[in-house]
Amino acid sequence: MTTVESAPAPSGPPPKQTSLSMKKALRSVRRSVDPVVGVWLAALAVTVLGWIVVTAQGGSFLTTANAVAILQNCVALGLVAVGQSAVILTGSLDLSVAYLISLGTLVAAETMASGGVVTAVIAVLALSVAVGLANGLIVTGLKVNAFIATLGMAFILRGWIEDNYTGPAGEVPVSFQRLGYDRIGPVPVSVFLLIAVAAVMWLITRRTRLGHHMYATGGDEHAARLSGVRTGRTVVIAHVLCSLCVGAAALFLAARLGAGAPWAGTEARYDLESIAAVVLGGTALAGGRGGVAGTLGGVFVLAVLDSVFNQLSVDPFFKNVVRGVVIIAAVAIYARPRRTPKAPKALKGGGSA
Amino acid sequence: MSAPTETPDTAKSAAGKAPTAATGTRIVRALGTGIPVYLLLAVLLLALLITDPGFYEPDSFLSFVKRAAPLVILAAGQYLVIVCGEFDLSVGAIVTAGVVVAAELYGSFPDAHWLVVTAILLVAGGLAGLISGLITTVLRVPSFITTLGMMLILEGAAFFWTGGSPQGVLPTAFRQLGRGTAFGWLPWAVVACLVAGTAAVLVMRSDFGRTLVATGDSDRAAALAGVRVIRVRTVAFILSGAAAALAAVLVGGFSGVSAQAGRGYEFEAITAVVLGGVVLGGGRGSVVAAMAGAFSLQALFTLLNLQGVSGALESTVQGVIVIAAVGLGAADWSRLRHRRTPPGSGPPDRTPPGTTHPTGTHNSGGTPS
Amino acid sequence: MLTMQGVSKSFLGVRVLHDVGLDLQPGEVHALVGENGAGKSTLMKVLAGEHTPDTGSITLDGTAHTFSHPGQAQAAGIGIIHQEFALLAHRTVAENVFLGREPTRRGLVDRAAMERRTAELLAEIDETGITPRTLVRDLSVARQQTVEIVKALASDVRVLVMDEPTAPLAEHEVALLSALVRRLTARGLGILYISHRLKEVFDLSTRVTVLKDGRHVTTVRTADTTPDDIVRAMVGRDLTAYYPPRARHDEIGEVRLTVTGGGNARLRDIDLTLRAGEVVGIAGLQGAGRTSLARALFGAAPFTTGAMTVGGKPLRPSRPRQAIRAGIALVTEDRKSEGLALRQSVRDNALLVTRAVAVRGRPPAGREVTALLERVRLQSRGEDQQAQFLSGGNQQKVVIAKWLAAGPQVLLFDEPTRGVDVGAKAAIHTLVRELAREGLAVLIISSELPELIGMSDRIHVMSEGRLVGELPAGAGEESIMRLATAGSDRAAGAPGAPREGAA
Amino acid sequence: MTLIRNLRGRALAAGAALLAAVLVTSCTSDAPAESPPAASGSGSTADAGTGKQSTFFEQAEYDRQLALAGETPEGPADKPWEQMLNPQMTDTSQYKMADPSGIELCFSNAGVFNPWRQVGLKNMRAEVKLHKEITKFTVLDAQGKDDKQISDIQELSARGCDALIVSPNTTATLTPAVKQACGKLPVIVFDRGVETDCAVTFVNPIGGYAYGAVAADFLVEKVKPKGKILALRISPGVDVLETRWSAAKVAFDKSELDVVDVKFTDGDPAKAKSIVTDALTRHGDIDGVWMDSGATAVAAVEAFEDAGKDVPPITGEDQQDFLQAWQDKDLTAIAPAYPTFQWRTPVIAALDILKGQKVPKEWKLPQPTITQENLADYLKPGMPPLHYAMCGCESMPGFPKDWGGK
Repeated sequence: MTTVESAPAPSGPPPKQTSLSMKKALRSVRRSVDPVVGVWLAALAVTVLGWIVVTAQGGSFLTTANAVAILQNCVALGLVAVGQSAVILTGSLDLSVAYLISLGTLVAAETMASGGVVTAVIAVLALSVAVGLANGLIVTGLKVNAFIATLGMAFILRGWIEDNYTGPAGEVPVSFQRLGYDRIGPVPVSVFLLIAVAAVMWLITRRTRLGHHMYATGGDEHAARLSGVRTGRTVVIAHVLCSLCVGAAALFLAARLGAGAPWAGTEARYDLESIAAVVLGGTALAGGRGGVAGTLGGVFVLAVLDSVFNQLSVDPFFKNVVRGVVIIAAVAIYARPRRTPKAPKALKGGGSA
Repeated sequence: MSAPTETPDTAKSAAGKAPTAATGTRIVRALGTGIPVYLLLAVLLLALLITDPGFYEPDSFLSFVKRAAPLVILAAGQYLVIVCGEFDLSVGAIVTAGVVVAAELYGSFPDAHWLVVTAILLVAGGLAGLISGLITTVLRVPSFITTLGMMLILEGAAFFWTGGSPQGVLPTAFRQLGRGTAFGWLPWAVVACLVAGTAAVLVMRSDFGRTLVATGDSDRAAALAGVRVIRVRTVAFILSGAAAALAAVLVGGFSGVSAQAGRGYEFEAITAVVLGGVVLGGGRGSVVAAMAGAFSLQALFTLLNLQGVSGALESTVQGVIVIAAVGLGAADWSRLRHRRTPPGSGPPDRTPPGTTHPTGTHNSGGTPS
Repeated sequence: MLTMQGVSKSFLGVRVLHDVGLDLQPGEVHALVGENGAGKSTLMKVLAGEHTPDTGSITLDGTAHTFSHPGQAQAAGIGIIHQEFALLAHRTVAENVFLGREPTRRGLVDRAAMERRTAELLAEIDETGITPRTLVRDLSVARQQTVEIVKALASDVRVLVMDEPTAPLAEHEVALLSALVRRLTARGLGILYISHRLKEVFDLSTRVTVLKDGRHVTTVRTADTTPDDIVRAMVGRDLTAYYPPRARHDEIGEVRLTVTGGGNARLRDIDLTLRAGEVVGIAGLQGAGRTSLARALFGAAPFTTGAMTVGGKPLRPSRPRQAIRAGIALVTEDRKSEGLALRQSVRDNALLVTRAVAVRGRPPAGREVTALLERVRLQSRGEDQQAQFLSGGNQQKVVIAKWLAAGPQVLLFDEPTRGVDVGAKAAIHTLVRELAREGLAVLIISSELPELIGMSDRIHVMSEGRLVGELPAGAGEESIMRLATAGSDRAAGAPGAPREGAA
Repeated sequence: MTLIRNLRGRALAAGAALLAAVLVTSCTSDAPAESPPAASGSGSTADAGTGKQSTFFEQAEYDRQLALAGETPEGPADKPWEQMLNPQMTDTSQYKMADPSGIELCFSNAGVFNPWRQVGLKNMRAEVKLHKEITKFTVLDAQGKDDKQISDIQELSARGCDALIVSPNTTATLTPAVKQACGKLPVIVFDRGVETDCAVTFVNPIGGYAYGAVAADFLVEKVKPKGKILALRISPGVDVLETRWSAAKVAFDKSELDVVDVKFTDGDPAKAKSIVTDALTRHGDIDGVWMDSGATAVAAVEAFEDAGKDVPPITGEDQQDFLQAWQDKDLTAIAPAYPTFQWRTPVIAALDILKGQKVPKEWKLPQPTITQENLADYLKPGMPPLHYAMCGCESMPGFPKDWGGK
């Protein structure tokens, strides 16, 4: 995770600088001007808190095994959330991810059972691209609101799955299952997959023209257009990128589960959870602000929470209550500075409210 | 319900001085953004008639309406929230929680009067809405997130409290509303649906309703006209929550205690509303069309079921139809605006301030006119 | 280097530009002045490629251009600084400057280069207060404007068009801008400078071109002319414009609203009295605080100091609802986003206020609304037509009707006839006067001096958030201009002698 | 467009490179040696009549279960959760603890997403309370997420539990994780199986085939030939439910009954009720209802009542509300059970194993059926509607309060 942690924050000064001047850091946290710093500090806080509580309960929290478990639990949601942040940054949204995951695992497992691993990987990624393109084109071309467009796509995929699969299907060869189970030293390989994908996405969003245009489109579509940005195309590509990440998540889950499962994506509510993670990471739902680094922070917070709950074996129903509260509270904090907007009326900066 | 004569606009165009407007155009205008859904509904109902001639025998048709009632009520509530530019994802959870809590209440007070329990549920639903509303309006949390959180909280809390399975049985008296019939032929659910529907129409005709839509259209203009934007939006959430609670009473009544009574209702309700030509982001669309959207969905399900289509393809068809309907609407809309907008005066505000809608930049699409 | 010849443009047969010509030399600031509706912005938009001219040619460095969209004009080297910036609040300066043109190395955006180049550009114009990494939202409006300018420079423009650049700026910022403009011309840019503020015009420009009613009046070297001549050229119109007769003395009734020592962030020691039956005009340049005054009276951006009475009772509204209850109404400047719910019907808009605030018990019945709409002479395809499909004039009539429905005592108009066609203008003027006759106290803010002079029984002139002078009915435009354009130095501050005005 | 291509290219390249890297650089592997057998299968389940046979159907297992159903179990007759059907005992001395007091027992639960599992978990906790030697009992809940349960199992097996009980969320997908755990500590699998026999014992009742067959045979017996049968299933692809249906299908295909509809209810009573109502309009009448589980039985019964028709022979489950309705409405019904008392057995098994006593390799529990004759024995008044009668919990401390009864 450290690689990501030390990455410059999407907006405002990178953590290094804030740590230079403590005062500034404090202020930036209090006003949470920079959610990325905020969310990682929150992650830290949750970890410390969890450690204290668990230790008080006589458990041991900061064990390697547990740390590994936490990282491991980040992977699937992390991959999806990273993709989700791409679309949300661009001012769009993708509710079809959950079913795309399910379908992805099935396709992967079945193709691997018949064809080879490589074929399967390509097949899944191709599927993802297709779905992403469809989403993007429906949103930009047909001007269907992204919420409905992707929800509709979700229904379509669901029908496809239920019509063609009656349960766990396919078989993942051991060679590929290594992606799900192997560890390099203590760190699961899949974590590297997450880091890699996140890094690529971070590179795209922060370091390519496309990425700049994504922020612009999400921030203020009109201004972006005036500056010669091809907003429509940007949205489409964002959707494709998102689906690709989801495809990666599907491949990982396939490797982990050793087979495709029709409920791999839906049981875990990856659609809403990923959005929650993204927003928890300080990315504005309206787009234009935030980024991958924050999203990973959000995912990490959720994973740590889960782990703490595990350690204290908290009632699963109670977990949801806490998660709900956490999400709302976090966004409420991010929303606070916006109540005294610093930007004059001339600027319609993308905001979450 | 879906008869054009019930849309608020008709009354107005009648009262309003539109000497040039022919009756045809007037009706079209009255139907407003709903036209596609009314056509869709008509087609589906016709298809049902063809598939199953017996469908229109009173009791089987009434049982159809009775089955649609919860979704219709949910759609009406959801409409109020959407039309003022917000979302309510928590309705499904409210339904589930409602049923579970009702059973739990009866577990502790077996002989509580059904009116009391129903009232408690409605109040509780309203309270959930109030909280969502305040968090959204006062704390400026996007309603998508607020209600998503509320969804998790409610489900979690309800089951946490009941240890996963409610202890009581829903007595017949309580279940009458969802299950029983008046005068032996008219299901109470249908009555409830009619009452709720009428109430919704009246609300939308009232000053509150009008200011609500105006708020969704442009909350700055509304605020400068003296509208208490925060209060209006919050009330919308309260009503949505109460509607969900009523739906819970019907669902619980219809099919008894279940741990997943409300599963998926939030998306079905939103789909229904959007199907009714209501713009996500607010300011446009009629509540009657929204309820017609709910009927269309239910009709669709029934049709697919009668056709013997496996539950599988059901959702595919649903997805395609929704996208198509909304896409069609969007297309009409942009064409129309090109033709009618006078030069100089650009298109209306791109993103109404205060729109918590995830994709504000796209929300000019999605309404035929 | 730039020449525009015989440019004409009309919308729906309404001619807004009658073969206007103008040329621009490198290193020159060419001021373009004229009243609202004189055609300045249209001409600018033609140059920017946002409108295509019906006739006429644009030649840049000898090559003729016909721009069909802004990109082409930009590519040709023409940059525009709009009044509303196209900046992303949450992105850095560098990112904004290079938006859409990010430099790349091996497929990746070359931040270093981007920031270096931005720094260079900022240095070139001696802008020290901005670093390439600052977030735009953390900059003052003036600095944001500088970013816009740098953005234009980055796509190395030859011609820079600035539309009312000082409008959003405070006085001390204006000085900075002027300095910047000079530096730009020193680099050989040609600048087309549109402004109301004659002071700036005379400070900066080498030549002035005056437009009036879409026609080219004159182009003179600034050195050879005086503010008075320019004002006369801008104003000297055929005096056909009709304004209803002013109030007779006996028509002016009791005091309806008073402010003493009113002030807030934008306003300072405002003393104002509005009487029944009287139309009071507020003159001033953009950014002088006229709108702030109206909003303060209406409680939208309330006074923080001073006392205020409405209808004799002390009340300093802190929310519009209070003001509305007390009988104050505000017809805002920005009709589209503040005046109307565009996608609602005419009727719903007309009823909005009375529905939101129970002013006199029940809101008016349908018949009364219809009567109201007839009274404001609304032309629409029925009351259920969407407001967005009405013409500007009719939209404004709906807004007025909306307030009349609430039966106000004090009517505040902010630019009542902006973007309104001539016919509707007259209707609105007559209506305003009628309302005054019926005993309403009326306050009018307008950038169009003739309108102001024609309508007002008294005129206050505003500058930098103060009421700097009061002029009697029929005050001359020059005297108003002098007061208004005086800016910080009070040299020309003395009210000029009332002379027979345009009315 | 080139932009798109470039990006896609980059992403693919990155992905491929990454995978390559993974396969090469991996040092340690937790992955089991050989790959699990495929559970591959696809195809629509709702064609005309009973549709084509489920891909889960195994003739051998089918025959075995029906045979078992006839057997008389060994063990105390009053404690069915300790009974076993022709067991092949296996030695567990390797797991014998030096001092079998202060045992830490761990349980990876698929979730508590339905009442059956909730009752079951209560049974298990109660059972744990009965044994003083169990000092710590850790439950990790996977909330229905296969991925999480895999991690849970890994976490638990790394935690120093003395024995691990697993109730898998999905058969195929949990196999690798269970294999891992087997290497580290004694594993007891129950309810759903996994595709490996590495667990010390696999506790489960006779199984789905017997369940489905009992219900189907009842209808074959009660409904007149050519009678119209409506089959209501929860959802496709759930193995324990697939077996129930495929067994029933075999029975129906042999009989002269006419299965007019096979529908999925998602376990949602409202949907079930609608389906039945529609079926009534469509087929005029329904002469028998087969269900693969009881969750929606009452709703089905009500559908008939609301349509003003007599309730035909119907099969349900041992869920309280159904039994209640059965008695009150005097239905012609049968309730095969997938008993929740099986949640007690794994704890008992674990203790036996840690004491080094022999346990059956596959601990087959009896699977009693509730019929008109013994209905009264199982119907306990005052229990909550979603309670499962065959919990074997009546005599446990805290009953009925802990189970939500009065």
